[in-house]
Amino acid sequence: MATLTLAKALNEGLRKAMENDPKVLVMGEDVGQLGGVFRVTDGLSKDFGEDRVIDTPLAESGIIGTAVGLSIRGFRPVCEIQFDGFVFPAFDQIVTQVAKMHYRSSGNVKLPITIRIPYGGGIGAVEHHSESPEAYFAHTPGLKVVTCSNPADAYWMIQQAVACDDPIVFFEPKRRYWDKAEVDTDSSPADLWSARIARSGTDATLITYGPSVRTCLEASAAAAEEGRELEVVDLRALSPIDWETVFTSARKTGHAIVVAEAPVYVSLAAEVAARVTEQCFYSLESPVLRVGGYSTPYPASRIEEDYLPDLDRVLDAVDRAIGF
Amino acid sequence: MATLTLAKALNEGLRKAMENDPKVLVMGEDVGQLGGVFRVTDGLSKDFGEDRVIDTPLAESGIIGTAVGLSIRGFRPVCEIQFDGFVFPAFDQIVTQVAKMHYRSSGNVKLPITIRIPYGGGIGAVEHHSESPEAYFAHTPGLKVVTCSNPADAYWMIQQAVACDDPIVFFEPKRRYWDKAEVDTDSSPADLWSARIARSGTDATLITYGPSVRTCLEASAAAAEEGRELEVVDLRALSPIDWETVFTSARKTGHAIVVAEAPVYVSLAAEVAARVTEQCFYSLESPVLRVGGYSTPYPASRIEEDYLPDLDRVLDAVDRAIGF
Amino acid sequence: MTEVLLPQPSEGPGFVQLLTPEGQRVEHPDYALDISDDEIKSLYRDLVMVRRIDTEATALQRQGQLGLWASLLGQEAAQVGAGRALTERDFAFPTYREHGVAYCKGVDPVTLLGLFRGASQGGWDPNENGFGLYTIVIGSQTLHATGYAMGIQRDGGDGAAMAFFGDGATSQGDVNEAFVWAGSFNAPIVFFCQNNQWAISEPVERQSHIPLYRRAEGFGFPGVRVDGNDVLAVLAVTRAALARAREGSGPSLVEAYTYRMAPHTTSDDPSRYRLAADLETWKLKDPVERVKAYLSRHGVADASFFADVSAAADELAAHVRAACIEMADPEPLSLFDHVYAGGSSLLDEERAGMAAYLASFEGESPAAAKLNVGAH
Amino acid sequence: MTEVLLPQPSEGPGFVQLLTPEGQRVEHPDYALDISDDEIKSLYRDLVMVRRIDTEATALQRQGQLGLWASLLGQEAAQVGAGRALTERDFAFPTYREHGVAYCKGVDPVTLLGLFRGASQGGWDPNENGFGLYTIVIGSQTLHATGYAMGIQRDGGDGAAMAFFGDGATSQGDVNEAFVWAGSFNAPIVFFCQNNQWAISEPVERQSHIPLYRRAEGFGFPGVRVDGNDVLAVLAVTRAALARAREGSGPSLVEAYTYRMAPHTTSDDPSRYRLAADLETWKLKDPVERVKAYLSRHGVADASFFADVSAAADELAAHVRAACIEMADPEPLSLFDHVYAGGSSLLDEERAGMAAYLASFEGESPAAAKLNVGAH
Ligand SMILES: Cc1ncc(C[n+]2csc(CCOP(=O)(O)OP(=O)(O)O)c2C)c(N)n1
Ligand SMILES: Cc1ncc(C[n+]2csc(CCOP(=O)(O)OP(=O)(O)O)c2C)c(N)n1
Ligand SMILES: [Mg+2]
Ligand SMILES: [Mg+2]
Repeated sequence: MATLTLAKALNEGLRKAMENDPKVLVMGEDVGQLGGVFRVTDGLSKDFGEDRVIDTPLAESGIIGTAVGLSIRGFRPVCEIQFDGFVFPAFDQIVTQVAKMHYRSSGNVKLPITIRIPYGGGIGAVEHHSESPEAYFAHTPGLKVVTCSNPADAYWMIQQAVACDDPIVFFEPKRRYWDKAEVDTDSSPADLWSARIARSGTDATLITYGPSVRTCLEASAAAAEEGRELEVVDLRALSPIDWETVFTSARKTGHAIVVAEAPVYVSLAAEVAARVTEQCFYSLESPVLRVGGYSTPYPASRIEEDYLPDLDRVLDAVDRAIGF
Repeated sequence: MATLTLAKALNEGLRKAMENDPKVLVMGEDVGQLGGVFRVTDGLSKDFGEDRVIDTPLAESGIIGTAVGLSIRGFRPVCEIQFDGFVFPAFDQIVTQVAKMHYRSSGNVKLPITIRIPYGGGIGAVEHHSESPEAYFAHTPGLKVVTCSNPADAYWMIQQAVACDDPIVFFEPKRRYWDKAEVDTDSSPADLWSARIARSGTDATLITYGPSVRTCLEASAAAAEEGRELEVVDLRALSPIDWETVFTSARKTGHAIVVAEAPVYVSLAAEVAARVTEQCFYSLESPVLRVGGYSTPYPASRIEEDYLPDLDRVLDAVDRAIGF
Repeated sequence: MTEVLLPQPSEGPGFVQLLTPEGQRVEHPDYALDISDDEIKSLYRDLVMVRRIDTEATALQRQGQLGLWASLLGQEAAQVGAGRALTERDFAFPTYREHGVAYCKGVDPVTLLGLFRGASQGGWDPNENGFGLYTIVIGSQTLHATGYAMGIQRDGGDGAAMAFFGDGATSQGDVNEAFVWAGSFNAPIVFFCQNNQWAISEPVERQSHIPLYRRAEGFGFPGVRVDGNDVLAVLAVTRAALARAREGSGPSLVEAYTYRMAPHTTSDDPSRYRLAADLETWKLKDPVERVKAYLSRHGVADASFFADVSAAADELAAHVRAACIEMADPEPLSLFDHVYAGGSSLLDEERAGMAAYLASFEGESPAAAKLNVGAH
Repeated sequence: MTEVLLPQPSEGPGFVQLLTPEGQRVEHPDYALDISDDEIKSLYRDLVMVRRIDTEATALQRQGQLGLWASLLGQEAAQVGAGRALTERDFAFPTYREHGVAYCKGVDPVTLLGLFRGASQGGWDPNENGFGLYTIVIGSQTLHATGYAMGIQRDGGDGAAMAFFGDGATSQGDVNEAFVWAGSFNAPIVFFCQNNQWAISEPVERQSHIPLYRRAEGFGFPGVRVDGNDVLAVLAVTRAALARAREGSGPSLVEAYTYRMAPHTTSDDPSRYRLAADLETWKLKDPVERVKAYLSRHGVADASFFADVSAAADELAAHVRAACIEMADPEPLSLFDHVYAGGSSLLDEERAGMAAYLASFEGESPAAAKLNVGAH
């Protein structure tokens, strides 16, 4: 047992992954001596050398494109994209190459690439540093998408992602990098593809992931003070989703609210709402509501808290659902 | 009145747009002397010259990036992306620059860029030539997204898009390029942002767009033979959507099915399903169903018809909805 | 408007040629090629075989057996020269037109045809022959090749990677990023650009006003322009570049100066954008004919040799034709195969749904099939 | 592993310098600069003003008034030299660090601070001063600049575009595509690369083993390396490049060889990746000090001149500070402003929803505010 921040838990998990398999490489901008701008790769260069922890030229398409070639040669690259807003120069390689090569090759080529992306807002940053682009990747067949919300999951999920033979986009909730928790490094981890009941409740279900899990836990704590028991489902895997856990909860409470930072329009939250409705039609007492970002570019940081889903907006939605 | 193919209607519409405004430019790969691989820009180079119809170097990020600069200088570029699968090298410029510059500049910079993308499958093509990437763009605030389904809309909508001061991604249903219809070039067009009731009906609503409109019309013709009246809503605008038309129809019939070629997971169809459910909760007699592509990369062309929504899959969904 | 399109000089200092269009051997100070007549005969054989595959595929496309074909006509020497320079240790990353390289690497042409027929997306195992999957998104494979080369550096392998791409591709960001990376990591890679003068309808002058091989200088490694219709010159130059890469001296760029004698693909109509006369000029530089001229003139090969090669080519063509026509369409449910190495609950659900749906027709064919709706 | 990182020689043939670090005027055969002492004084003034703005902004960040600041310390000469070479007809496309160029172009520094404070995303009107919006996605603006230059060609304007970018940016696909396009269309553009030796923690050798100015050759236009800490040399070289562009002779690349004396941004900790000793070396080449040395040594300026400049700088700093601190936060509902020129029904709906939601609190503050949840 150790008390770790989420960032440190990722760091420890990566270290374990590199120890376990000499084919694991870490690559990206500033991941070497600097240890990454969030220090998630801190110390790895020193311990595993520059051949396994590669400071790359400043070109995201290059990072992902060369990772494809390294994979064909038998390596397992873990690519860091420095911030969510900088994944787009690599989007072509991710969507047309990484996502399709296993299919294109009839299964002959495996691309065990992990693409780490710190994402989400709330850190007072400038433009392009607070995006939530998960929908783009979840909509892309051939990719898998996961996100952690707490140090223990961070520690285990990054190792599971690196060990997975499919390409995985691994979203890290950057505003939670400094959240601390006990991590039991000896336990055995939950299935990477399972959702987690982060809090049990009976009155309504909050379906959420990544940075919004804490927001939802805080909202449910506040709701509990007023006698309302909210269940919080932390999806963890965004593609594919562990639907059974989601449906079971939604059927139990009869009310579902999806909470995420991304603009709700054509989002992952839309998928959750659509599917929960389809599969739980007769159990729902109210339509699935969504609390998320607005359909605007991510705003200047001095108003970002108005943009992001917070405790009040979540509780407001709960009120609307239950009062429907 | 003239009988035009959809491709020719676009060509005529572009010609009109260029005649009306000397600042309108057409740019892309092979749009000049060749007239584009689908001949949508046929003859424009000859008539408007190489300065206004620009054969560009082979680089999509370059096409969109320079279009941004041309716009700042006061031009209205119409960019052709040769095929749906080749828009991704330009994705960064579209998502981080085109979509955000008006916002970033507090409204000082207008980017009246039209990005034309032939999209969708069913033409027996090789990889990357049959994609339906509209969800990526619809999810991106700052962009507007439209698609035509027939020659008359093609003729008018392209002119409206070019005249619009916001950046618009204009999807062209390539398998319908050769569909012919009468186009009244003297009439006045419908609002670009309005959906269209392509067929009236009472038993269920098919919500669709682009290449799938014809599929849905064929399905509803078949259904009519069996005494079932399906209403077909052609969305036309995908971002923003004309919700009132959609809701009115869904409330009237009580059953809604969304039909589109893109993989349904985290798609535009998900948004339609989520929102129709939210807004028409008590009017729906069955959950909104979706008929679309599967969560696989677009397959080899010899099985693409199994992948694409067709008349039978649409009717099967109608049966499931009404029989729910 | 001040835009200018300057013609690129085809020859000039550094243009490497070892066999003239007339079939005359010439020397080049930097690229001596010690080659036996038997070897030249075997190169000739490859050139003929490759051209024959191409002709057959074009015919198959016309007959509706292929959805599309991208002909290599005119580029045989560039591809056979590079393909034969590659050894088993080396790995080739092709575009969609490298049928000649595939042949030299031992890939059954029928496999390639599967893609153009629409029966697969490629599907071969790149590691079987050191020949990557066909890549249609222009330029992507150059980064894959660079990464592969970085992998060779890291696992102590002694081969090299070779990235194929066209003149048009040199404008893509990815190709230039590959140059940056290869230079930065001093990776064992050869960039092999077939400058066939055209990117669909656009002449190479739209991409660059100066010869393409010169692009390399600015990235810190050497570039060379070789007569791409001269199989000996391409072989010599590419061998040297591969040797350089393997010995740790880093990347290089080979520009094979050639001409696309066919349409871009079978869907293209070059009469809209180029003069038939140009084609005539290039016919005089035909890559196959000049080797034949050399072999004949020097009495190295006689009529029976040429007849044998021709017969072998016909035999291969017949095999290709028969195998192509027999190629079964994939099963509908195979849609779901190989999306992931580790499967996916979402796909399992979709597959089950489709299976149930298909089963519901039980013998009677769906209405869409009856109406032939949606099939174009 | 064969990877090598070669140090790049800072000087060498073609390195343009007109004022030594000691403040000595020197001549260069290609770049004669006919400049009056008054002009040099005014350049000095700009250098001091720009440095002072930077110092003030760094202080404001430390005091929590800005969320972030990207210092230009050490790059004043590169920016003032280029900024002063630009005329009103010319249009500059900056990164996020061109505060000195902004100053020369007449942009109020307070506007820039709005972005770093988090009160806006920039928000100025690029057409007001011919100064584009700050661009954070590395390299994007180089394509915008190229397109703008193509626009000048098409509307008969007589200005030029200038694209600013860093050494790290040279690895991005977009920057290389901009080179391709500028070459292809012979566009009136100057690519101005400030090689400050670092891209955050990565030395320039990670991007290229050869000097960056040489990249241009391979794209068919000239490149030149200039002492980026020498305001006179930068002015002369950039003026020449702009003149070339305006007269229709096409693009060029200027590499201003300089050094980032501050951390990458206020969030950075350079002690993790570079030696303090390097900083000392570069302090000896300080861009402001050498002009002061020249002015003093030649008796061009006396103590009162320096005192005046210093006082003016303090005054500007005071203005910047006061205006920054007073800058109001945007209204929550302004979130929805300026997403589209033509509005959107979706946004109208969302705005109305948010307005109703905010109204529901009616004076009492939401729980989130009370708990201070989510504010970091
Ligand atoms: C990213 C991308 N954009 C556009 C296309 C469409 N396209 C296919 S081939 C081609 C021209 C390629 O020219 P070149 O690189 O010279 O290769 P060649 O076909 O001459 O062998 C284009 C534009 C594509 N395949 N990928
Ligand atoms: C596409 C993209 N990737 C990554 C980043 C993060 N980032 C910001 S500045 C920077 C280094 C830039 O170096 P350089 O181009 O030399 O400019 P400098 O900061 O030295 O002025 C990086 C990697 C970014 N802004 N954009
Ligand atoms: Mg070509
Ligand atoms: Mg730098």
